[in-house]
Amino acid sequence: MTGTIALITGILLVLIGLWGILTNRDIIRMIVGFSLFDVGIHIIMLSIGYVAGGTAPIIENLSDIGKSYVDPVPQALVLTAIVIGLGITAFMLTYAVNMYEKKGTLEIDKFEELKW
Amino acid sequence: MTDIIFLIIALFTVTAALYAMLTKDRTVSVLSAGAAGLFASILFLMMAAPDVAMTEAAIGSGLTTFIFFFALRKIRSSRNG
Amino acid sequence: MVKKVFILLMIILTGLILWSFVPGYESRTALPEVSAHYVEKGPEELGAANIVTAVVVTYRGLDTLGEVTILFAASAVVGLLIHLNKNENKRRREGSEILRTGTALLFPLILLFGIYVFINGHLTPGGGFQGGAIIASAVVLQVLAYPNRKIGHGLLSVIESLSGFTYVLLGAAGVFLTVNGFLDNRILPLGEYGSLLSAGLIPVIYTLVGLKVGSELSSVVISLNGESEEEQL
Amino acid sequence: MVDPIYLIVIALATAFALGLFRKAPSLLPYGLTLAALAVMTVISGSWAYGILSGSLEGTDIFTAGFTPPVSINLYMGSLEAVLLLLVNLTALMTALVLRKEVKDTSVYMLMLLLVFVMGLNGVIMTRDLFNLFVFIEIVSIASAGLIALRSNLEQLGAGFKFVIAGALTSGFMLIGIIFTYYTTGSLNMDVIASQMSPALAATGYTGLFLIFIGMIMELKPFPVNGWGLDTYEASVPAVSALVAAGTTSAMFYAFLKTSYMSGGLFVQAAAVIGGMTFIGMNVLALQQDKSRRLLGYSSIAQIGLAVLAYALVALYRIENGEFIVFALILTHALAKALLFWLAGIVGKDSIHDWGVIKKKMILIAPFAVAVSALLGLPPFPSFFAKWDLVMGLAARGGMVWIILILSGSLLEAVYLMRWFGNAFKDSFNEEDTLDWRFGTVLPVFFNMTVLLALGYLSASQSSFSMGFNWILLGAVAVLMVLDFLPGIIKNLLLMGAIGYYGYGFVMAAESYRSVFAWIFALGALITLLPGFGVKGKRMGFYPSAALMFAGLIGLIEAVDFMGFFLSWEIMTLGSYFLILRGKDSKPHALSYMLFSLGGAYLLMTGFAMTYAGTGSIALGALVKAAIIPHSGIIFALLAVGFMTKMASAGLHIWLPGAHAEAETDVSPMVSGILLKAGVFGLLMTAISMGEQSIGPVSLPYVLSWVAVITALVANYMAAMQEDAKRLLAYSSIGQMGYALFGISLMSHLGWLSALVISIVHFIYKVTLFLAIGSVAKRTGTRNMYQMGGLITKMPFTFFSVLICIIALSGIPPLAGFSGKWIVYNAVLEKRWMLQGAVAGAAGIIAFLYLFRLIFAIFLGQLKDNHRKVKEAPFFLILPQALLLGLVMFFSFLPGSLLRPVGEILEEFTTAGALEWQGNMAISDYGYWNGVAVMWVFMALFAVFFLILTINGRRAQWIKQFNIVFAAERPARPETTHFSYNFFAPVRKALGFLEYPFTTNFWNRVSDFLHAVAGFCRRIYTGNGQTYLLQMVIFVVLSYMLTKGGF
Repeated sequence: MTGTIALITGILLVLIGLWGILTNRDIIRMIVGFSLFDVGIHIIMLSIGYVAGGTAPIIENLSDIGKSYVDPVPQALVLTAIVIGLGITAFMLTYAVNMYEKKGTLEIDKFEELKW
Repeated sequence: MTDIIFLIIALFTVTAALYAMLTKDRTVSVLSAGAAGLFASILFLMMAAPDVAMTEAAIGSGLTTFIFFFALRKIRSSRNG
Repeated sequence: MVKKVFILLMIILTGLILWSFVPGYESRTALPEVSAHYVEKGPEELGAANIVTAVVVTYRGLDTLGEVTILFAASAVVGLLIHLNKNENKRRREGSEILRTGTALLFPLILLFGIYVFINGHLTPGGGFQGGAIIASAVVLQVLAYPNRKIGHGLLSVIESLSGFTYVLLGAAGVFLTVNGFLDNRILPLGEYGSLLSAGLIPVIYTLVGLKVGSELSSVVISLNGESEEEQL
Repeated sequence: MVDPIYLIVIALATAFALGLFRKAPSLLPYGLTLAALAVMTVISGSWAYGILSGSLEGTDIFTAGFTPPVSINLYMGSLEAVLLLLVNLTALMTALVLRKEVKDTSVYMLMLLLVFVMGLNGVIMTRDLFNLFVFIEIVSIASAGLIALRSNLEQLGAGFKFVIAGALTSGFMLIGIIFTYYTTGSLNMDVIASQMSPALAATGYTGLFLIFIGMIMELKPFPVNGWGLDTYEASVPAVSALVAAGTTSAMFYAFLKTSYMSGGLFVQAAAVIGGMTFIGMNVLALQQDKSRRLLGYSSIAQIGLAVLAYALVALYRIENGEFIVFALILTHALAKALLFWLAGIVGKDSIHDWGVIKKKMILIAPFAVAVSALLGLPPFPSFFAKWDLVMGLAARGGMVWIILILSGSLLEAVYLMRWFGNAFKDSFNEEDTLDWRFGTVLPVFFNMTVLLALGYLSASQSSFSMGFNWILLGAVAVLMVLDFLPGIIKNLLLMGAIGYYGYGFVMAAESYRSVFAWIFALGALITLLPGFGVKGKRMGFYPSAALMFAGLIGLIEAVDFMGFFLSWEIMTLGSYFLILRGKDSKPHALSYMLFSLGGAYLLMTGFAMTYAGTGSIALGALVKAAIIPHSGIIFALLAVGFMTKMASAGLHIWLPGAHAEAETDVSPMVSGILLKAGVFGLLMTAISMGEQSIGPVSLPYVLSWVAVITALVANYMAAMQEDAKRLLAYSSIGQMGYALFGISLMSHLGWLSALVISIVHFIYKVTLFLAIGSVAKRTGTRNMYQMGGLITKMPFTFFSVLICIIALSGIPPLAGFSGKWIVYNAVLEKRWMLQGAVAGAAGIIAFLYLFRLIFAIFLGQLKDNHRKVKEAPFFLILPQALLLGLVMFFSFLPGSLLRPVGEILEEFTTAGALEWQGNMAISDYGYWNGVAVMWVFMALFAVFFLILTINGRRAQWIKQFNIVFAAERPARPETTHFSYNFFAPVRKALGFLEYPFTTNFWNRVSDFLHAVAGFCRRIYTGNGQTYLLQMVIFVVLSYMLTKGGF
């Protein structure tokens, strides 16, 4: 049950993030949308690795080998994904700051210098 | 029982995320997104993923929010200057 | 308005795509083969109690190297844009007395905590990335408290470069010392299971990652705060 | 061998270490970066060499001391090695180009460059899904950083759009990866591929779909690629080069890997998306005049083509698929990087400002090579790839796709050739400068060399046998290298080469081929003679001429479709460059190229269908093709293709301008010689396939009407011209109409007439173009009403024109008559009286223009400003003299021409063949004794000459200005010239013939396409958010269409 709830929560967060990305003209809030989108994906990923009744894959004694653990792989992937997400967010924000300094606005539809 | 707590926190997460997208105020939006990240990290903890929970709390929710604020501050200061 | 309804429709349809996965989903009861291998053989093979760390640092070490690279690239982009758009600094209001005193007290403590987190990554939850982020938040405090103090990239950049360089070299050492052993942690003895100095190269790598991530994130924060890169810490 | 993992180690270690050199002089980190990239190039190069030469085998690279799937593994195989070499080499070259930027960007740019390259290496090698995702993110961040190298508003905007689009894409992909992990329990692509089954594909559909759509969106499919176009346009050109060559190639390979992983689950969708992208981008590019954005359009289109090719290869199980796909990818990468670097050297964004490239004439060569390679012209790998693909598709019934690929290619030719023409012809501002440095120039020429070398290699790899003589292309290459020599020396070399090779070639040619072999070889030598009179280096002329003649010779030598088509394209390319050299020839050269390519694609389709029906690509298969299904369509395709070259009515609008505006000695080449290639091809088709029909419509019958209409209208148009060279050009169209008519008669006499007309038209048209060309050169005008009385100044030229027009008008006694005589015999035999009547009418009109030619130019009053005009230079007269000798020979002994040619044709049909009694030809309807006619004519001539001379004594000489003008001087003095609007009365009667039906039709086609492009490209609003929405819609629609619901 926990897994399913998490999966649905993740999907909802992805959709909410998508909604934010597609409807906010403000670049900062679009970026917020992206970070929610990311969080949603992370939750989905973890729900995939969840094993009902499993414990965290930290084996303090070698004698504990063989107990039920949750899948460590998705956790490792999420760990990576979170850090990548941070990198991308920082990156986008730097761009946003520089765009603001050049143009004095943060509305996405004002940045149409290049088209067609 | 844990399922119910889990469900409640999941609801909190979704609500915080929704609020982040619906509010008009940038700052509030960034803060609610951070809150959503924090709730998510509780979910992670409950899903037996302490490593991820810690990362999400420190990076996904904490540092990201900081960076948002620094960026906002810089934007504000360049508007004033 | 029409546009928003249309977007909503698209998002619902996207939701339907994702939803198609839900009915077939059930929480696993057993681990996939590879994960089972990690959980059952991991402790003996790599000597790390925290299997997630074992996966992150060694089994999927290439991912982690890539991850470090992404942060590195992001901070290089931040550095590039700051470098290209140097503008004069405006004086900012100093942080309050409480904040400054608090920072003076907390700064070393947070630093220490960060170091603790990444050194123990192979034993307890946490590791290089989390520790690095914690160190960076110490720098955030510092910046908040003394917004006009010039904290430069000089030292940070040296730490970052050296730790990154060493990380890659240690990884490559595996290719020299063992067969196909890029990023193999077993080029150092595995040590006593569960102790600080165990799991071969893992604590070393996590320390390097922690230092690198910490310095990178710090310089991103400092860059965004608008300081130039000329001054040193 | 060095472990490939060092590619990643070296790039990363250097990138990380660069941080230490922040304060050091910029040369140090720059040198380190170059060294790292060089080492990486060497490593990947040695692997590529080792694997391709067979001394090494593809190898797995394990990490962490474990074997997969426990740890991540990479793979180094032949494809990987080649792509890695490509990427690392391009990066090294790009680093050279970026030398100037190092100072402003501190070490950051170098760090990003290294990280970028490392990411690309990883994308190519990795076999792990999530690892692929990580590397894609690295590439995406690093390239987004490099986009903002100058940090201006355009770059920031473009970079931001790029990042958000990338984030959305990778988000979808990540969800797909984790779903796939759930269903398969693995992240290793090989493991997943080995497990893949229909059942698994069904349960894991969503995951696999999301990975597919994510990878496809990395390739910037139409229409969700506005962000990609922006980045190509905004970035520093060197960065765009690396993105276009490196990122797209690596991402494409990653796409292939994931596609194999899912067992080809989405190839149909890939085919549709690829085809849509190829066509869509090429249409939209029509309206684009910013060079780098144009290159962006073209890049995306080419990747679309590669995706399409991959999908078709999989769907239709086409052989040699790997070659097809990777030849396309490699050619594109090399050519596109070259063009972007060139854009950096030129430094102008608008394609109308590219004339400045002529400041360094030598840059035209790489430009031409790159454009030709992109268009899939020979000898580049893309040519062989397209050929193999089209043949394969035809054999498996993929006609729709052939049409799509070829029409897309034609559209691409429109804008690329237009751009090239602009650069070559447009004037430029002397103050503009080129970024001419070692670092910027070396990469351009390096890639050019690689492209040429690959062309040679891929020809030997092509699965179809090669009926082409590479010696001739070798000569072209030698002339290109020796282009710095004086023109006279190059001319000697080329003539020597053609003479030497041509002798054996003409001797070896059999049957009707020998007729054309004579025309081509002799024509080449004769038309090259005037070149001795041109001083200076004449850069580019001789390689182009050599290219054209190589193609012509190759046509004759070809034994299979491949050799024929290859020669055809080479000939077209060479003649295009020649025509482009003319002063005002820009638009005409473009339309020439487009019609030629269009025609060539029809030929290709026809050949492909023949191959499909007969299973053979030998030219002889055309005979077998006569009895397969769709033989009528094959005949029609080939006929229209060849008729494009012959400029038959409806397909002729390129000719008048192209032939009239060409240089004095180029006009005879293209008019006198080149047109015969079309006759040759059509004759071959007609002889091989015989009478064909589509449904109840007999194709020769249709052709005959097209032919006589061509003759009639073209002759009329010729009569109405004021420009003497245009007159000759129209006259050529008319003559080719006769040749077409002869072929369409499908009889011995008909074909004989076509051959004879080809021969005599070659002789007369070369002579006339040389004569009129020298008049135009001496008087400085081509308008006939500005000439007059030149008989005294240019007597030899007058004589040569006189002889030619007598011959050309087809009246006795000269050789031109023999052609006409045979035609009418053949008409009588076929009972096509109506067509014969129209052809006769056309012949009468021909008198009008021929008469005018001699009258307006040479008779009448000499113009004041022509008093100092001299006779044509020796090297223009010499070839005329030679040809006139030939005319006289054939005229006195018509049998010497008709007999052997007729005998050749008896191999195919003897019905209605001429019989010979001494010098007398006897047909079923009469006889003709050329020698007797000649003597009679001479006698009559002598009689009239005497009478006139005697009477001439009584003629009164008046002074030139013994004319009294009344009242005022007219506003347009030329209207009073006696030869201005010479045939005004005729015009009153037949003016409707001048209405430009054809021109208007083709203009409408062009306007329509441009309007479509102008309208459709509005989807690229420039708004990043709109782009994201388009991407979401794209994902949703693709899902619905591939799965058929949710």
